[in-house]
Amino acid sequence: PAPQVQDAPAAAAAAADLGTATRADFPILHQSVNERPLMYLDNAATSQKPRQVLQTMDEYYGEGGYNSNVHRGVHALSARATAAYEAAREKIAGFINASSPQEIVYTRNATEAINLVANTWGAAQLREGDEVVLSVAEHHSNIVPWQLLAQRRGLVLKFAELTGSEEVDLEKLAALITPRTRLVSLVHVSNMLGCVLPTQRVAEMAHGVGAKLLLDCCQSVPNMPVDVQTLGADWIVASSHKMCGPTGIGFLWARYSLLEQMPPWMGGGEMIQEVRLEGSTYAEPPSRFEAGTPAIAEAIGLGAACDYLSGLGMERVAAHERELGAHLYWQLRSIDRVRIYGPSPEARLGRAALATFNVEGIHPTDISTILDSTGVAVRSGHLCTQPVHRHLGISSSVRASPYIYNTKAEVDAFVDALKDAIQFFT
Amino acid sequence: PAPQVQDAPAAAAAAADLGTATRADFPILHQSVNERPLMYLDNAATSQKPRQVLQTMDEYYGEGGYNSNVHRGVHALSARATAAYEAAREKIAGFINASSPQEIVYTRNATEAINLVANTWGAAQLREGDEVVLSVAEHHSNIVPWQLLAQRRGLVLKFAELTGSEEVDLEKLAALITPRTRLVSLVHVSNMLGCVLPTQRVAEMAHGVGAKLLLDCCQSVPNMPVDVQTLGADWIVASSHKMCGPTGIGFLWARYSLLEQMPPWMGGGEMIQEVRLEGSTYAEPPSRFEAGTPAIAEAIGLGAACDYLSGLGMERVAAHERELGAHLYWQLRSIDRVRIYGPSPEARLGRAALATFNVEGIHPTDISTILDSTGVAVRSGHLCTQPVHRHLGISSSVRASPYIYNTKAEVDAFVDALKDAIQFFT
Amino acid sequence: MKTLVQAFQAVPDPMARYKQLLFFATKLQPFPVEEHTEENKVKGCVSQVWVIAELRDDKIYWKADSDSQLTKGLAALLVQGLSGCTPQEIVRMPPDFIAQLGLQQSLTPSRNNGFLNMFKLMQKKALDMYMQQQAGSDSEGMAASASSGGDGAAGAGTAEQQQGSSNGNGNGNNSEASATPVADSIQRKLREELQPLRLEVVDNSHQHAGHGGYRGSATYSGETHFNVEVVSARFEGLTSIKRHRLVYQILDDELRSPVHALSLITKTPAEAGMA
Amino acid sequence: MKTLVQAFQAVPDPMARYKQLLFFATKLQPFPVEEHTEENKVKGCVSQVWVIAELRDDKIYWKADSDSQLTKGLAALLVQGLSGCTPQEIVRMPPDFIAQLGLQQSLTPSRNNGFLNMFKLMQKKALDMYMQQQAGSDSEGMAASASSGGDGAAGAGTAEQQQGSSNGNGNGNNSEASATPVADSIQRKLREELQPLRLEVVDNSHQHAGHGGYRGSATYSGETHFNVEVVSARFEGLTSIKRHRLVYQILDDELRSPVHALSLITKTPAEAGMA
Repeated sequence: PAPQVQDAPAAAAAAADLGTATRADFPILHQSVNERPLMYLDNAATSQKPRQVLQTMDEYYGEGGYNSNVHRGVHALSARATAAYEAAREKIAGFINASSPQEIVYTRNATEAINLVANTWGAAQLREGDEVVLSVAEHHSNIVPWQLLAQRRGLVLKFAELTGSEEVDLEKLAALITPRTRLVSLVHVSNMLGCVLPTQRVAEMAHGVGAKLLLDCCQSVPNMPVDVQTLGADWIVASSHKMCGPTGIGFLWARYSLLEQMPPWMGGGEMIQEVRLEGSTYAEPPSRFEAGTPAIAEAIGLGAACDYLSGLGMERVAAHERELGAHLYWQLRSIDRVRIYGPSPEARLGRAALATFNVEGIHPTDISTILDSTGVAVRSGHLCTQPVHRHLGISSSVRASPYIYNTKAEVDAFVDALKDAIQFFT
Repeated sequence: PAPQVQDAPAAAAAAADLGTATRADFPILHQSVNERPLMYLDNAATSQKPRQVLQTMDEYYGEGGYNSNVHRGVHALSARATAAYEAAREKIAGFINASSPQEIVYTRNATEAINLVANTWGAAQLREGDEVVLSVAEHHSNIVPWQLLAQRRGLVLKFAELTGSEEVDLEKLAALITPRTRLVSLVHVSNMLGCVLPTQRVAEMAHGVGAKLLLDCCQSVPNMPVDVQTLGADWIVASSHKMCGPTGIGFLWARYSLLEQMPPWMGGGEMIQEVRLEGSTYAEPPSRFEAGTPAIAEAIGLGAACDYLSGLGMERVAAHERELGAHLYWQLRSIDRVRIYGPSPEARLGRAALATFNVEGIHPTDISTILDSTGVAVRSGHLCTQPVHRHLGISSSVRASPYIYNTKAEVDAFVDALKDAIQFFT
Repeated sequence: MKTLVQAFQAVPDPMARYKQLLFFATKLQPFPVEEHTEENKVKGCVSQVWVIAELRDDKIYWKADSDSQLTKGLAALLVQGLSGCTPQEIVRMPPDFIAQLGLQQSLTPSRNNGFLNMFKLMQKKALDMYMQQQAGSDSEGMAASASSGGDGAAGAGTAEQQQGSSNGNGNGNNSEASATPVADSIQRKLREELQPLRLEVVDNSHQHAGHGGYRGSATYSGETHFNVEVVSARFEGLTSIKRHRLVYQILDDELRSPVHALSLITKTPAEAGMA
Repeated sequence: MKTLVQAFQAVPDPMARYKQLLFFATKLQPFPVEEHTEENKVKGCVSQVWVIAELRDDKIYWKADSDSQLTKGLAALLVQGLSGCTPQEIVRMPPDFIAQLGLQQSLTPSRNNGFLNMFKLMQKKALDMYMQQQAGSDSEGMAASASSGGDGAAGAGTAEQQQGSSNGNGNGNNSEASATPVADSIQRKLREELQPLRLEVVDNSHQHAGHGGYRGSATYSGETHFNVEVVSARFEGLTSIKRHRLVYQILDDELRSPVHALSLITKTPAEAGMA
């Protein structure tokens, strides 16, 4: 059954209801793991997919479907596939309030989107001695592409550190930004600390010296309203699989005028205007960046995921997560020997609905292994953020991250399971 | 119902049966287009997907499923997803007889795989004045990446032309290969001409001067047995969507020792060993080339497609296509004013089951438009091979390309529809 | 145009419509080979299409050609429908009639897009002619305005805005002729839908380098970038995103094609100190 | 080892098995902190694990440590099971017992892999010790063989192949001790399965630069590249691909881990002129 579409409901009521309301849409959640009901709390790594998204992809491939290569096709299936593929672009554009669908470039995932910026704008614009400012809290995908480019181009990478409350330190950030800074690239919502970046303020800092701002929105686009008209970023990137969409697709957004300045990266079909043996001319964005047969079913699936989330209402999703996240945080805080990383939910911009923590004296993977044997799926390890782990003096951690289909009751059950696990090792 | 697995059946019997036998596996084929039964003959662009592949992906995402991020996960779903993702790699390796699953690198499509080679091995190894030998028959995806690299590195690109029978001219090719040649990159089976490359002979030429050989196997891997142990290539690339698998995935194969020599390309999660602010170390292949959350469901789906095709038997598939392709060719040849490009089926290595042609005095898109209105899906345009079109003095063409589920009766019906279309404009 | 649309709609069977197109194609006047130029070529078509315009008595007469018979038929439809119109009429004509032709069911998007692109090229050519008319009739000398692209473009937006309504041609439409059809349309629609207390529409397309010059160049795109400030009671109780969505919804047509960027400031009267 | 496996298998409930692991962990001997080195560290584990070996009376005694209690328990299992074995026994031990432990159901692949990696590091250390034994007992002086990597590696494969069976230790296994366990195993299996008329297995691992030296270096990988030529009647009527598949199937274990590359020539007796 399709979820009820409500308009800006009272935050508390929405939060109480959303988990229960959406649960029926996610067939995968209704199973047992190790003879206990699955409790999926690894959503910051990947989300589950609602029936509606799976149906949309089945309708593409299956009975009465229209699987076919897109663009240039002159037959009916190709026409339908092209229309659906481009309609999905429009849905994504609408979801983040882009000015035009042509500002959405499909990529495999957010990682590829960052690499795309590094290898097009970055490779074309950045020169020896130019500075790129990041933070120690970045995901590896927002560090390694710049390290690779820095090696090629002789760039200087600078890393903003954390405040005492374990958010990105804006004062330190401001001090790192100089007239040589060409790019500031930061995580909007940290997948490890849960801290939220005041994007407009950072945009002012970056733009003040003529630098551009890229935001890694992997943990914000799925969880809160993100409006690129007010965000302040020049580029944002996000991944489908974390926002109810299929694997194998993600996107880059930039203002069209900026996309136009970016040279091509990968060569092949779709991205060309004319190919001659002596040289080729390239298509306008976004095609310029989409070489080869694209991830068609996946793009269409991501469009359906945007529809699904819009149907719920992103304000409602955010309210639900705010409530669930705060509950998770305070419950964990009440356990002896548990240390949660990142700011409290009372921080000015709040924190994401995820809690990364350690239990004194117990290895994170031991915790997650025991939790798994009771049906609870959480992540443990370095969470693809080794630098911030090192910065905090740890090598790994445990992370629980609820999403739209999780309930307060599940958070309580998780906390109980964690207490049992701690007991197990004591 | 699963197809019967037969071991090396008589070629003719197999060809007669395969289309009928497999048809039931492809739900999408059983529909009407423009009130006529769909006749899908655009398989060189993309193939349809059997029930078995769709089910495999449903089992991943849906009820009782195991959608989860791969590697490093310590919970049950992640364990299942990782096992299936790596098992699929093993299936692909088996399908092309690679020495090890670790020789398979997942990419979005064949285009990305070629760009990967250009941006890793190419960028690291090729120097100003080094020569790359291609042919005029290459797909744009095997031209533009080398043009882009040539611009960056000052390479010399050379293009082998065609023989009178419109195959890649091996003598001209041999003449282009010099001690300065570092790479020969050619299409194994042309998506426009249908000609088949004698790969071992070309490998000898390339290796004789110490050059490497990359083969674009997009039109061979789905259609005939391809064995990398005897093929002679150093790299091959292929796309899932043309071989009964989902969109959004493809692969690169190379001997492990060669993959080990290739530096990373995209940076991010999965591809690292250790990330420090000062610099990072990278994982071994294939992980080194798989940055970010991969196309998990798609990889698993491609594995299922390999199972499906292996179940049919690639010898049987090839025999079916040989028969269907020859029938298509000779039927078309019998029509007045029709000019087919590429060699005849009697060429030494035969030709692929596709026919690219023009009808004198009628624009290709007019043909395909009228065919479409009778339910026939064929491609028209430049087929992402503008150079060979220009070489042949045309700007576009029509292509019909049958696959495992097409029958001889369909080819006959297509030829009749084409005759009607020609009539329509006369 | 309307009668043409109706005639075409009357044909029920797609095959018969294609026959009709072939018939239209035969009725086209011969096209001079020397006009097979890049400038006259429609972009983004699956086949090659060329269009040229001729001005007689302030009215445009069209010629078209294509290497595809069906495309030629489509071009003939436009040639027949749009010959004898004034430049203003053509510039102001909404592309709705394309949908009404019912071609979408029988034409694939690539061909359908091609059709739209033909119409757009014709509108562009009409606009160029209108500009030349304007320049001719304008005593303050915009005579050099036929220059192709480059520096002359900056500031053109505002200059033309000012002279916009100076020369109505009595062309039967209820809106007056204008050199800034997009800006006008944005103004009109927002005024109708939002009853704004304040409305400011600024065309800053000229700030956007790399988009080609204002006239004549191949990458011509005209009015593409706007700053809009609206104060309206309709915004009360709406979040910023919802206000923006509302505006985008109203301006759906304008944003679909020519406008690249719309920078929005949306306030309630209270927020603007006007309540 | 077998009794340990059986004891572990007897525990039915995964939670109880985890308890068992914690218990094993407590029984480990203290691990010297200064041995927390890169060389002793197991790669690819979700947690940190270290292993060291000590040779007493030609038998190896192990110590292990981990920052994860469960992993430490797994390490303890190996330490207990493999202490007191000769280096040869450990090198030749197939990793099947890991599957028999029944951990797969309760351990995720990452942990399971870690377990396998622990065992592999222990095999590598055992091999190193065996090499040192060989060098010591060998009068022709391979004494300098402790050198780490580099040029000394080339040709080592053949050298050791020749001296392979010179020093059997009566270790109870039915095959003789060897410095080239992989090549031997390939030989043995192909001989058993294919009854070849000709069989040639050449280790050319040393040709593959970039794989590190033969001993002691961190990227040690030992026998990794082979050329195999087989003439067998079993190939009759099989295509080349099928012959290769057959060989790959037979050598499944060898190809799964240490062997990177296997270059195959497969002929029937007729084709080899031997029929």
